[in-house]
Amino acid sequence: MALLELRSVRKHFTLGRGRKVHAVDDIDLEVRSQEVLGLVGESGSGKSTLARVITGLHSRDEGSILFDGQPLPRLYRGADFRRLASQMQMIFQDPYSSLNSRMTVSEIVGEGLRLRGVPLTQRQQAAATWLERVGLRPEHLNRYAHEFSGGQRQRIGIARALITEPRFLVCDEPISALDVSVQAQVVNLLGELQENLGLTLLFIAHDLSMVRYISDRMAVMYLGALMEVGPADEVYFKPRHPYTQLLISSNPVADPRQRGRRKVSTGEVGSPVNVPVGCRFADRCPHAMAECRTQTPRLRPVGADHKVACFLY
Amino acid sequence: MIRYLVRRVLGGLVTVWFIATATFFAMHAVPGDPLLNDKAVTPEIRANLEARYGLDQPILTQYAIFLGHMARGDFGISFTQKNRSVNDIIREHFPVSAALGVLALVFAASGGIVWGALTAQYRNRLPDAVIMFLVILAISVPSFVVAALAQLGILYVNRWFDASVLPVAGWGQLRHALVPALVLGLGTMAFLTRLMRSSLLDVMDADYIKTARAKGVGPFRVFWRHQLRNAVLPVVTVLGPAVAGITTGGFVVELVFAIPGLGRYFVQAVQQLDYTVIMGTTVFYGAFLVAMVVLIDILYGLVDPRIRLQ
Amino acid sequence: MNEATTPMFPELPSSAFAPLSLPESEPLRQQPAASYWSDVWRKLRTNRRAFCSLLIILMLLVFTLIGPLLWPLDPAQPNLDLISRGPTLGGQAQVVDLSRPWVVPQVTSWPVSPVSNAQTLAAPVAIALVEPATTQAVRIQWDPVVGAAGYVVYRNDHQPESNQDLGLPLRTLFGGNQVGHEDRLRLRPGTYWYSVVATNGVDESPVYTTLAVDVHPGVRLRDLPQLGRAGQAGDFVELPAHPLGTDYLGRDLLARLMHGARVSLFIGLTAPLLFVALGALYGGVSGYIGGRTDRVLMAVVDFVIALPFLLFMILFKIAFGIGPGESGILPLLVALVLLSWPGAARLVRGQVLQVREAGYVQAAKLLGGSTLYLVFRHLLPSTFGVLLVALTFAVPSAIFTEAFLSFIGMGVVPPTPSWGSMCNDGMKTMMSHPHELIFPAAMISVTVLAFNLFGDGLRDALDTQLGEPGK
Amino acid sequence: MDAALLEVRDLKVVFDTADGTTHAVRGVSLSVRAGETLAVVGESGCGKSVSFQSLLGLTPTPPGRILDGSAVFNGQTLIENGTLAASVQRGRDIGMIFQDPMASMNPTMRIGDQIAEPLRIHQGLSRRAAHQRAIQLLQQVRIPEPASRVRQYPFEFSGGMLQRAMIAMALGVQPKLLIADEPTTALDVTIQAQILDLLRGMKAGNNMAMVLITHDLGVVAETADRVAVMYAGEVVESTDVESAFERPAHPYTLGLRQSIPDPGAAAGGLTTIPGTPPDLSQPIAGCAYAPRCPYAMRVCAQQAPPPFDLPVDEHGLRRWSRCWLQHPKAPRIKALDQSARGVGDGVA
Repeated sequence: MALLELRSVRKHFTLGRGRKVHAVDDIDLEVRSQEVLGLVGESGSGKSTLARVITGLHSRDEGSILFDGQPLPRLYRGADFRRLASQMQMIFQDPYSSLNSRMTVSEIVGEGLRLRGVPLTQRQQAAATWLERVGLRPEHLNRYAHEFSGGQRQRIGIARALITEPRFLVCDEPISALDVSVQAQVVNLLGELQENLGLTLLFIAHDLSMVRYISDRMAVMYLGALMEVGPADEVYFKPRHPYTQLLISSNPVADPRQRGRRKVSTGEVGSPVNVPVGCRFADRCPHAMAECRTQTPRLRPVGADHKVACFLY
Repeated sequence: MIRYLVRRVLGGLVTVWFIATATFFAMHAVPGDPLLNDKAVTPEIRANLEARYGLDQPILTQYAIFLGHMARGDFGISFTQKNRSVNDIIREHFPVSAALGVLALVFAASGGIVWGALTAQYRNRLPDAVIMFLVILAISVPSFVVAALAQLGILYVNRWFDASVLPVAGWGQLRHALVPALVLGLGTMAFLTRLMRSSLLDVMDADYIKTARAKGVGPFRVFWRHQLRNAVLPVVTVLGPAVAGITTGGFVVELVFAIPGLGRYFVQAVQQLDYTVIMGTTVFYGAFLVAMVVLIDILYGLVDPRIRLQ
Repeated sequence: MNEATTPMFPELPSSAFAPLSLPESEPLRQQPAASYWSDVWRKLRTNRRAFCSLLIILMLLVFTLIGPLLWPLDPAQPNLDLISRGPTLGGQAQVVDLSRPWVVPQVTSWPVSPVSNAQTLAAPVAIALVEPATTQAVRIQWDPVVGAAGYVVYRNDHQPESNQDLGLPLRTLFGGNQVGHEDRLRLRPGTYWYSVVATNGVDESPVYTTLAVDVHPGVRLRDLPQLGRAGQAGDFVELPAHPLGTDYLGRDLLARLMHGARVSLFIGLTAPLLFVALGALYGGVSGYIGGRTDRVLMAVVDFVIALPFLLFMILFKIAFGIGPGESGILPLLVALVLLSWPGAARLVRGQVLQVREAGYVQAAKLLGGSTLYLVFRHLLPSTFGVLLVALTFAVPSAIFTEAFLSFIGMGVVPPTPSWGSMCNDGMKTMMSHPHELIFPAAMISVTVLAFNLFGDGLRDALDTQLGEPGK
Repeated sequence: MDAALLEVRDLKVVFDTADGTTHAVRGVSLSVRAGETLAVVGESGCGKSVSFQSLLGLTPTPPGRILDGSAVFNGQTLIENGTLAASVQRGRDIGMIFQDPMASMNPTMRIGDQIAEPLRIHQGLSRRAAHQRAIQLLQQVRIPEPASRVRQYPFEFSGGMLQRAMIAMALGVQPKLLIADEPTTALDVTIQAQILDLLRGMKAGNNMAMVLITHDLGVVAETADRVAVMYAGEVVESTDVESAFERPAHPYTLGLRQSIPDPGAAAGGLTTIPGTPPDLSQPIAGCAYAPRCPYAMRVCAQQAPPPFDLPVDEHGLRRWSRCWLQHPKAPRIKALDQSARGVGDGVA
């Protein structure tokens, strides 16, 4: 059952002089209850914009979003944020700018409760509990954010997001800024919490193997459009869309015996400014056909629960 | 680039209009009739002015007339000097101020770059500390004090050598201008030194400096080809405010050193409440400064390829 | 291959290979648990220059607020006896009654038979003080010289070495029977050498007589009430000290500096507070709303910044007008605020635009924080640092502006003292009495220097604070 | 096997900061042979970049300072007793490229001039010849329309193209060694593959050795011949690339390996390394990794482990590990003896 449903969601940014960034273009996507949906794409693919449109930090230009069957407003007002605070939350990429360095950990983690009028002692108690749940210690409550390492900060961010007990958590590249060994800590923590709390996760990253590892299903974006969505293992091991194939074969595999297996593309990642009609990937696609340059492919099912936006199928 | 040019020039014109308007309404807020003050206004001048500025007309008409005159570059006739037009006054005295200002700017810019480069090279060592302390000192001592002290200094030097090494005051030859220009440029020099230092320090830590050194580019060439040009760019952007600082700083220096520049004349006009001269000079200076800022913006665009080519 | 090698395994007891229990939790990177501001304060305190500057600023405030209580001299009280005096520490002065005019001693019985050749005239003898010499008057007389048609009285500040070195000719007395002189010309405490030369009416005698006179401070009887003293002629009274000397009207410089500090610091602190607050509000609103509103609001800022600052300060000062008896402080303040707010507005707008996108603000928004909450809990506190720095740098520039305007006579109206107007006064006597310029100029410089250094330190402290650990 | 091209012994670099001295590099020893690719792996702050930048005298001094150590390149002394040799001529025999191509190119200088600079310095080419050569080089790194591209400025290039231009710049003088400091970290994965491919091709064409500094094990597996694993300013394991993945001899190498998802296996747990790296401004007793090591022994907390030799690799090259577990008296750890997860039997 879909917890979140996106229908033809579009978000463009105007740069002036008639230039437009097609950050998110006609995205249809559903996130099912208690699943982890991984969202991958290169820079400029609009993953983060999509996350912000879903959480209401950006208004959307067109399309509708249903959360638990209820439509979400196009432009959020204060009351909408308040209402949805216990429904969906977000974890941010930069572990440094995502915590206010003037606040103690207790204030940061307890902020969500404070905004709902929970009294101080209860807030602190809850914050202490949550700190322990994310692997920090209650003694850290009165410390300031700058005393923590990147991984520890991300844990604090997770505690802050989960203290309102949301059902849906958007993780916007939560591990990109972290070291390898710490990435695993955070991913494990998220996976554990997801399972124990029955959370639904939208997990955004550009590290394909990590996304495959944590996700149930996986969606691939390129220049603002959705290219492929399907079960994570299927997308990873049997990619259908030429772009997904390129992405996955470009991904270096940590196994020296599989060296040289990669396909190397030519060409550059396109620009999301004023994208031409037709398939956005047509310029780089080895299988591009005439219709790819005139018509925009829609997502079409290619297997059980697997959809691709490509004329090859 | 042409787009950029046109936008800059248009923006500058609008700003000049804004300055003229602000000047007009500020002077209209002066309590009482400007022509009825105790300064001697001869009947001819009075008639002349009333005709010129239509002082009996409603304020908006006056404003329109004023703008029309300003647009034609006609600033009216002085209240205190019979039959002398403000244009004449500007024509006679501004070149003096400009010469002094240019010299001061040359001192300030060259000094700022040299001292800034020195402090950056010796970062956190003794020469840096000494120069930076002097810089803060130079920023902290009012220009009229520096001017007065410089004058005293010249006096003592002349007395010491028992000859007129440098003139204490006056105008006419280059030697008259040297010390006043130095004094005038001092604050700006200190400001530019600071800026140059921080800008160079930023650039020194930049990755492309590492790249250049890794390529085997020698230290001298690294400094000239890679550091200096990039470090000077942000300094160019503040030359506009620097020109403004030097222009208004000129008032004091001209006063102290008895230099017949427009600044000194303006201060006199202010003290005598010579309204037309005040208005005319203000608009003139405003337009001049805006022109300078626009010019420097354009210059910056020429120096920085990122702007030139977009 | 000669990388570091282990020729032999180190000998170790087997107990060394027992498992080690891991620490229960990881340690934090930094030890001190300091709040943001206490950390800034710690950094500031260890910056010696900034800390000294802070002390100087505090001392200046004490000087301004408490000084006049401890130094009760009236800054507006002129004393024509003490025009442009250098620093003195006061001391004893003798009361002199100058109400009776001094009559030059005349010798009526002396036979007058002028000598034609001045060379033959003798030097006067019995040259003596008539009364104790004070700075109010030195009265001397001498015995007449036979054949003299008159006398010339000279004064010098050293023992004359020849008749070419007699010093300042004070007076030529015509009439051989006038044998005295009263000197009231700019007397200072110290020793003077008075020389008297006889003359035949045309030429002076080559010989002279010199009297060394120790001049002591004197005070006129009629001035006593003004000084708050009482006494008779000949009494000794305690004079007020002028540790920084007096100005061209004989007013006490220290008292004027203290009262001038009130004006300068009042303008220097109030104006920045007002315009930084105004600018912060404007820039904050502009940055938070964003979009078209922001563009329009910022265009206004651009225009105001384009106004030539000092010219418009002058213009506004004229426009506001100053009524009789007003000090001109308020118009100065208003003009300063009107022209200076855009800098702070730009600064705060930039900061707000930046912080608005920071993760913690977005997170607070998602947690249901209202606009007011976001602004007061997150945005404003984050701009506080840059505002504080802007404020410390605005103070010296406001002090400068006041000084500049007062210097060109467009600032505070006399007799209200301000450091700038005092400098202006001091300029006039700079060549002869530099102390009148140097003291107020030094006050301005020290104040501005202190604020500048403090601002630098504060900025450094905030910068390193904002820099993240491990980077 | 021929002798080492670059031999670094016991290199120590410190940074003097207001809060004390940070020992960024605490004794790095490694060697690079002609023609091989050595991957230097480690997490941020482990000193991998600092080590190589200080070899070339690129560490800002102050605050950086070489404390001790020596380095010999191709028979020529780079560092002796902690002093940078004055005769070091950079850029000719050792080229270097950096992580962020946008920041590593001079923004106000034309691409062509920047590529021509080392050619003119080291090969004495004339302006015109250097310009022609720059065009050729751009062509070699597969930049389209090189003749017009040489006249452009860095901001007109994309990140991937700039990194190519950087490679052209570094390789134009045909160095014997290229130090690539995280050359693909700032790039998208498809571009990353192109750049690695290009590097591989250029390296083979020029018979050049390469040091690849990275934190990405995937990149290591793709490119490296040998691996030096760094932790807290030290090389903790030096081995061939297959052994690094299949038979790690240091718990940290194993930990890193287990921190990334296994591409072959179905969803299993990631084994994480608890904790965070030590603060290098504080003195470290014993093994720096001990507080995070699941196999730590008493000796680990007391005494820093010396390098223990391991069986040579299939090319007869030396392997070693700084871990007390390699001591004959130490207990055998199953996970280390036979890597926890089989590698090689993964994806078909």
